Amino acid sequence: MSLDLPLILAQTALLLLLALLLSGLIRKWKALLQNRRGPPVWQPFLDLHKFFRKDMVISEHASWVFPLAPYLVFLTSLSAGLLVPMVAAQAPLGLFGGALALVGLLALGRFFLALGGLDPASAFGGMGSSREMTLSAIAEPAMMLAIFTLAISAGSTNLSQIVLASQEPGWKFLDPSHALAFIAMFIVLLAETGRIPVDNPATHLELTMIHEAMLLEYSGRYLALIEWGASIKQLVLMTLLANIFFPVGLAVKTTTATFGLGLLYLAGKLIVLAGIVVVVEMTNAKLRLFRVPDLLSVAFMLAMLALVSTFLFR
Amino acid sequence: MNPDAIQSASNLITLLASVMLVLQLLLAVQSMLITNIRLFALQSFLLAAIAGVVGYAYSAWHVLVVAALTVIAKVIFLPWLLERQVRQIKIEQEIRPFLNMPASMLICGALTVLAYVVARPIPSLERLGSNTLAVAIALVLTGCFLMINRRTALTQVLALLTMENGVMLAAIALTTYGMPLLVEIGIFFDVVVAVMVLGILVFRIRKTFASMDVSKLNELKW
Amino acid sequence: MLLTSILCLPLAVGLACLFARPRKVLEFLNLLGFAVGLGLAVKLFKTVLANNGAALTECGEFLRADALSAWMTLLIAVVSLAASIYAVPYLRRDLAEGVVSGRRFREYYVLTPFFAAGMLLVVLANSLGVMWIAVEAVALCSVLLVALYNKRTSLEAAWKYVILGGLGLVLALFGTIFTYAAAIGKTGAETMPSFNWSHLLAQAPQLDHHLMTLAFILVLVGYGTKAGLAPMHTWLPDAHSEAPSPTSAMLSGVSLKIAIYALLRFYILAAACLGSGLSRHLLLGFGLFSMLLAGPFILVQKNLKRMLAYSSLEHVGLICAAIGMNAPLTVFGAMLHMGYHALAKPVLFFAAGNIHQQRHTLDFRRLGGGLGKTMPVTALLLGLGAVAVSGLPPFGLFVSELTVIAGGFISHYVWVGIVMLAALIIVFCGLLNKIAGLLLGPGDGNGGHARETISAWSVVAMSLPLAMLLLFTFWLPDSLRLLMEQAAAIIRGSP
Amino acid sequence: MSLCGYAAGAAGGLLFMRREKWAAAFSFGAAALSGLSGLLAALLFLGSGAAAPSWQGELLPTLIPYIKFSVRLDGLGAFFLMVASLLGCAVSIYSLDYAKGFFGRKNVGVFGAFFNALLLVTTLTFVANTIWLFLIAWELMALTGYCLISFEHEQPETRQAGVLFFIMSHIDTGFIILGFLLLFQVSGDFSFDSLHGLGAKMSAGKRDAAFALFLLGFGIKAGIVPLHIWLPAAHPVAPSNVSALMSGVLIKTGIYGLTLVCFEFLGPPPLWWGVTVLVAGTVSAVLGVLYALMEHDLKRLLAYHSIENIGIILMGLGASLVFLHEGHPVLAALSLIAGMYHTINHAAFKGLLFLGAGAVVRSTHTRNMEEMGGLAKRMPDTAFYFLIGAVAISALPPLNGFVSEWITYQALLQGFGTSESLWRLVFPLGGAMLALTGALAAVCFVKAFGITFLAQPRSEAARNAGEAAPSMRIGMAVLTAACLLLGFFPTAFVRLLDPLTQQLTGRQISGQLSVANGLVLASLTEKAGTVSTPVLVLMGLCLLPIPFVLWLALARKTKTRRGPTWDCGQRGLTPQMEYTATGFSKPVRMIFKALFRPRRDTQRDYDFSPYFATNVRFESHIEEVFVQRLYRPLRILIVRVSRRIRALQAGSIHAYLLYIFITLLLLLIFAL
Repeated sequence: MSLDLPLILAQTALLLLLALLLSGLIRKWKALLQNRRGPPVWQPFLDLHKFFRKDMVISEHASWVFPLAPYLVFLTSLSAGLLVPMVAAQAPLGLFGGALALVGLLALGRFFLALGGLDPASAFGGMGSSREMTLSAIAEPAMMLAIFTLAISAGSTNLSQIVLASQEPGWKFLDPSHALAFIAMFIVLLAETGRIPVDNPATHLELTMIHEAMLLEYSGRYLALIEWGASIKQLVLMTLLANIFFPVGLAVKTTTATFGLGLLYLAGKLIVLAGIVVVVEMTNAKLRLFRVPDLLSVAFMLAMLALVSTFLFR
Repeated sequence: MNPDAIQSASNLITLLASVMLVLQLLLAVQSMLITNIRLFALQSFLLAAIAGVVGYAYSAWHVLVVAALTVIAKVIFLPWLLERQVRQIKIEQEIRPFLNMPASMLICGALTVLAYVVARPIPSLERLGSNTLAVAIALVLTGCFLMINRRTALTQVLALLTMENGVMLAAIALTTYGMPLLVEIGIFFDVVVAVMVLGILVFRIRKTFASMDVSKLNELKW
Repeated sequence: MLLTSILCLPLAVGLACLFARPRKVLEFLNLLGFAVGLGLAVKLFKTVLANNGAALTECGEFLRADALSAWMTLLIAVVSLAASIYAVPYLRRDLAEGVVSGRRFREYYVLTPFFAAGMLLVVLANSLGVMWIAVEAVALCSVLLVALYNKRTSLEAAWKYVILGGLGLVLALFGTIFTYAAAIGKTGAETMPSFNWSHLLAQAPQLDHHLMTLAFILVLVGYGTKAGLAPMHTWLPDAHSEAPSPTSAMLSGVSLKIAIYALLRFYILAAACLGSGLSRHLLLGFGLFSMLLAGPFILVQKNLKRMLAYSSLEHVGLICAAIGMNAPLTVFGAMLHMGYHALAKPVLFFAAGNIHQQRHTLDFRRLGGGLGKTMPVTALLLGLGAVAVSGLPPFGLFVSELTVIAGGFISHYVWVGIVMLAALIIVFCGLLNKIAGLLLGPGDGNGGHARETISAWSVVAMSLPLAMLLLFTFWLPDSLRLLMEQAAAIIRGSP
Repeated sequence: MSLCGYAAGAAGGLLFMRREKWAAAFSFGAAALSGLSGLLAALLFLGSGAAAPSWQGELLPTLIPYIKFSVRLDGLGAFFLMVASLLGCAVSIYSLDYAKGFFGRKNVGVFGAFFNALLLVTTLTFVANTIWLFLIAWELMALTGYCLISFEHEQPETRQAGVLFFIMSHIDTGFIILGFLLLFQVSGDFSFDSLHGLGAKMSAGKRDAAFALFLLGFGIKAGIVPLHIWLPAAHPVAPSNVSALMSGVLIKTGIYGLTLVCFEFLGPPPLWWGVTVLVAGTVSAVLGVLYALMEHDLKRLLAYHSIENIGIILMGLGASLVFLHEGHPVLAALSLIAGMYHTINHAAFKGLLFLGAGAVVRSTHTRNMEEMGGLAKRMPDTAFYFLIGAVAISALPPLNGFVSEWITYQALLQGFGTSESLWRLVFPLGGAMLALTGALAAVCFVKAFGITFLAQPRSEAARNAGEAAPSMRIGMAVLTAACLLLGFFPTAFVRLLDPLTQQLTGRQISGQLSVANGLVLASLTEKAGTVSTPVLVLMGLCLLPIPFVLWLALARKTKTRRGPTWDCGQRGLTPQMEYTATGFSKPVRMIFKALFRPRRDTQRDYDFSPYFATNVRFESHIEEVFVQRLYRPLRILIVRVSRRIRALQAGSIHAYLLYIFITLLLLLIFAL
């Protein structure tokens, strides 16, 4: 096992910063497509800074679970990020957990966030966590299956191994099963990051909101941590999507050149992906809550199909 | 002992046995209690007579004892007992049986036939008159039918006794010399006691249920 | 001299009771008599074991005791002792409440010894004729005992009992005579053949086959009626539920088995004469039918004692079917089962007796629940007894039942084993459901009945058999085991 | 060893029946000690890594020649003994104070006696070496279990549940007896030694029959859907320490038996066995968790989760059987490890959860979650333990549930490649369902914990609830520690399983499962997938400074104040406004409407228009489809038939005479 510290630190930093940039970027583009000028790309940084400096109001009904949630959300998504190969094909901590650990960590964060939503005894929080958990209960397996599809082809559940396997000859890009898995994964991405057909991050219209409803009682630095964690999670998922389905340009051997190249590739892929997300958000309307499961079960079915197909046509 | 004596003896026995059967059939259709009892007494007497014939023909004295016992117990004592009962409870008329006369006749006939079918293949036992065994079986079967068909407690006792007659007939007819005396006596003793016990029960039932109709005894079920 | 004394002891007790005045003396005589009887029975089975296998005869082969009869004697002795212990408080209380008159009180104490004596004669008599007489005597005594209470229902029960039993007995006598005749048919007309079972067995192969078949059928139906094999069992629940509890215990604990014993004697003859095919399968069929029939009645039963009676029906069926399978393991299991059942069933009837005296009903709906609260001791013993008879460990019936079924499996009666198991499970469901409903639940639910007043006598009478059952489940003396094995051997016709 | 301890405990319990304090102290103390000794014995055995069974011995003097009471301890038995003892020990400690709740009402001595007896016979089941001893222990287990369930028999609900349990377990005993007798028929001997590898000697049909019988029998005990109905009925009504014991140990005996017969006795398994078990497991897992979601009775919810976890365990077993058939002993060992690991995990966290639930129920006097809430403040320790259990059972890293399910996933994924038949489809489908199950379990426990412990109390009882008594907390703490250890040191624990896999599959693979000298858990090869829960925890801790640094940097001057929750400008929030458990699971209910078929009835009283109701009453019931479609009709049928048959005995003596007569005639006609 090789723990090279600089790589870890680098990726941590990358996650922390790139995440905010990415969400800023998406927000900006949406604004542009809506013929608004929109906030600057670095707006998230400013928001975070502001939140950190604000006083906090904690509900009098809240118990010791309430303050736990923000830290867990933040830490889980951050450490999940360290399991994902971003620039280098070998994720810094890839040895210590593969796809399952990644999904598990994200689920852990969600678990506590949902509890945090229930804690302040407000109906909104309960509503939010109920919906969030229900939707993720279908989204999460779909994501797992999508990853499994690749895991089988690569013969490993470790993301780095998947990427490395894809470098070897005889790996076919996007054979049918992978394509199916990709679509499923993309739908999951929309759901998990609370994008439009599923949820609308921009609104606080009580009856439609899902993710935001849980955060209603959070303020100050807690809110900051949660928001940050959420955007890191978004980054992680998009990176995952980008890198394991299009594993080009990741640095296999560790030289600055390859790293630079990898960084560029990553940026490119993320930008494209963000573009797609924005387009989807702009062109679709938000679904009714009880139609969302249909969408997600479509994803689930696609993923299962993908899995079965890898397995039949081999 | 001379064979023709035996021959005539066996003829005699056959005759008497068939008369017993006829009496049984009469019992099956007769509905006056007293008459029933008398019929039974007569039947038992015939049984005793058969026993006597056997005992005489084969000079088997203890069979004569059996005959004597039969006369005492079944021809005199039990009928007297039962008639006393009837007088006490003042019911002469049999309660309407389940099956009417022709039907019961028919069934009795069928049972007799069955008895013959069952009895035929038995070899080497007809020393004492042909088809005595068949008659015995027929007596038992028809007696059983009588029990099922009649409603009066007394008649059921009577039917039981006629069955017992059949058994004794078989005992005498099949087994050259009847059974060991001890057993015979024991059986007689038991039968008498049984009838007395039955009498007690009939009396108590009569007292508590104010009726002799045993088909009214149906509180205990399931 | 031993056999004679075993026989005469209860007779003497009975006669003594006939003339003894004070009630205490009656009770004492009974207790003493049966206690000594138990001692003698133990002595008998020791002696039988001592002259290994060879039967023990007295009075010129009039009395004969082999392993089988010794085993039965033991059962009779134990159960009647337990019954007589229990009878003391039971009848006292009945007398106090005026349920029975003083005359009936005496009647009970006179008849019970005769009852026992009759059963002993059945198992000890060598001549089949005498055996029949004894069975009849047993029937007559027990009829009067059943009718002891002289209520409508008890009279009805007694009447059904005596009429059905009488029919059965006449048929049995018929069969007996046929057996005798079968013997004559071969042994030449001129000599008076002996009516003794041992002789008949000796010359079994030469007996007239046709007559033997006829005889066995008649005896099967006849003694089958007394043993309560379905569909001749119909008198059984009535008689058992209406008799005074000690009598019910003796009826279901031993007298059924006595009838089975009588049946077995003929079964052995028939098997020896005809080859065991027909007789075995008849026994097996009737046994299974009884087991299956018992289930539904227990499932929807309303009356505690009737339920117990049906469970006896089921156990009788099990024993017969086990013997019918005729494998060493099954027959041994049947012997075992006889013993265990004889120990377990009385406890239940005693408990039922307590409940009846406390609450004057045995109807489950009227009893309601919560007996665990209102009469704890009885409830506890009743529960234990129920556990025992429904064939659960740690009580022996589990062992015997499993032995029988296992024996069935290795002797290729797999389907029989399955049917038995199914029947047992059904019965278990019924028993559990009813008994649980009876014992558990809030005690106050049924109109605040007074806590039971239970006398030491009945506690002893109930806990003693259970203790023995438990003891003999986990530690079976070799001597007893040998006895049972020999009995099994006799039944299987290979002594 | 621990046997006598339990015996002593039982005896002591009865001994001190009158003085309840001593009774409780003595019996449960004894139970705890003997549990401890059992744990040590098992650990010693497994630690020694011996594959050969140790200390065979006679328990009692033999009574009848063919009945022997011999016992032995082998890998499998030792493992389950460890599970039982671990839980038994913890629960006994818990009970020391829990039993105080019965003082004055109930006879604690009897309770303790039965409690010990149950542990005793369960232990016996695991070490029994003859069919007789096994069956007797098995049946006694049902008996004592029944007595414990119906301990609080005042409520009719409890009585019915007890009866149901007893009947079901008697039926399963019946199946098991038949199965064993089929084996006995071939072996002709009652000792387990003679049954080893018997499958080779048996005809295929007989083997399959035996397997089917065992699956049914042990399936009922383990609570496989649809044989599970006794489980959600019995667990809630039993005293909570008993429920913990039941779902931790009692239903595991079913797993033990199934493993024993499938791997040891019935020899090389055909394909369909493994597939059947795997499918049964999958179905149980999914349906279990779905029904659990619909519950708002805390203990019923946990009971349904037992069904789910049994399903997951069975998936491991089934996969292992398939691999054995395909001839991949190493993979078989892997999936066996998955199953066994989950077994002990389930014992740990489900026991913990039931104990927690017990503490809650004890202090709120209700099992209905809708009347709880706000308990995290009132009983913080219990809340913490329960939270740990909830995280563990939801298979979230870094706790033990995650580890065992991780291994299960790995086994299934690697299974994809092995077989060529179409049956291999069960692996991906199984994996998918497992994923779904895990996610739904997380939902369910957010609900369970959130509604029970968080927000405002929903009832007066919950408002006045107090922390659990010390020994109860200690008991829970023990299990919490077990969850954490099992989660953090998987490679160490897997080593303990070597004797077991050696015995059942002939392979020891703990070496292949640990890389980086035990820090990282690998699935056979490092390439195939690795995870390391300890490092994940460390990672979290190392990253923790980041928020704190930022906090110190930016937010040092900020103040934190408590304020009311935002109530949309109304006059304060009342508990009625909180989200209810039913409401929480509403979305899931709507998604799976087809399965649940909820029965609703609404009644609204109104003055002039239905839209201005003065008073609305809404009820929604969900009844299990199996009860509805299978069991109730069956019951009704049986009763009806019995009533029909009962008519045979209608009291007419003539009819009775007729029966005899007809029997006689028939016999005469046919036999002659």
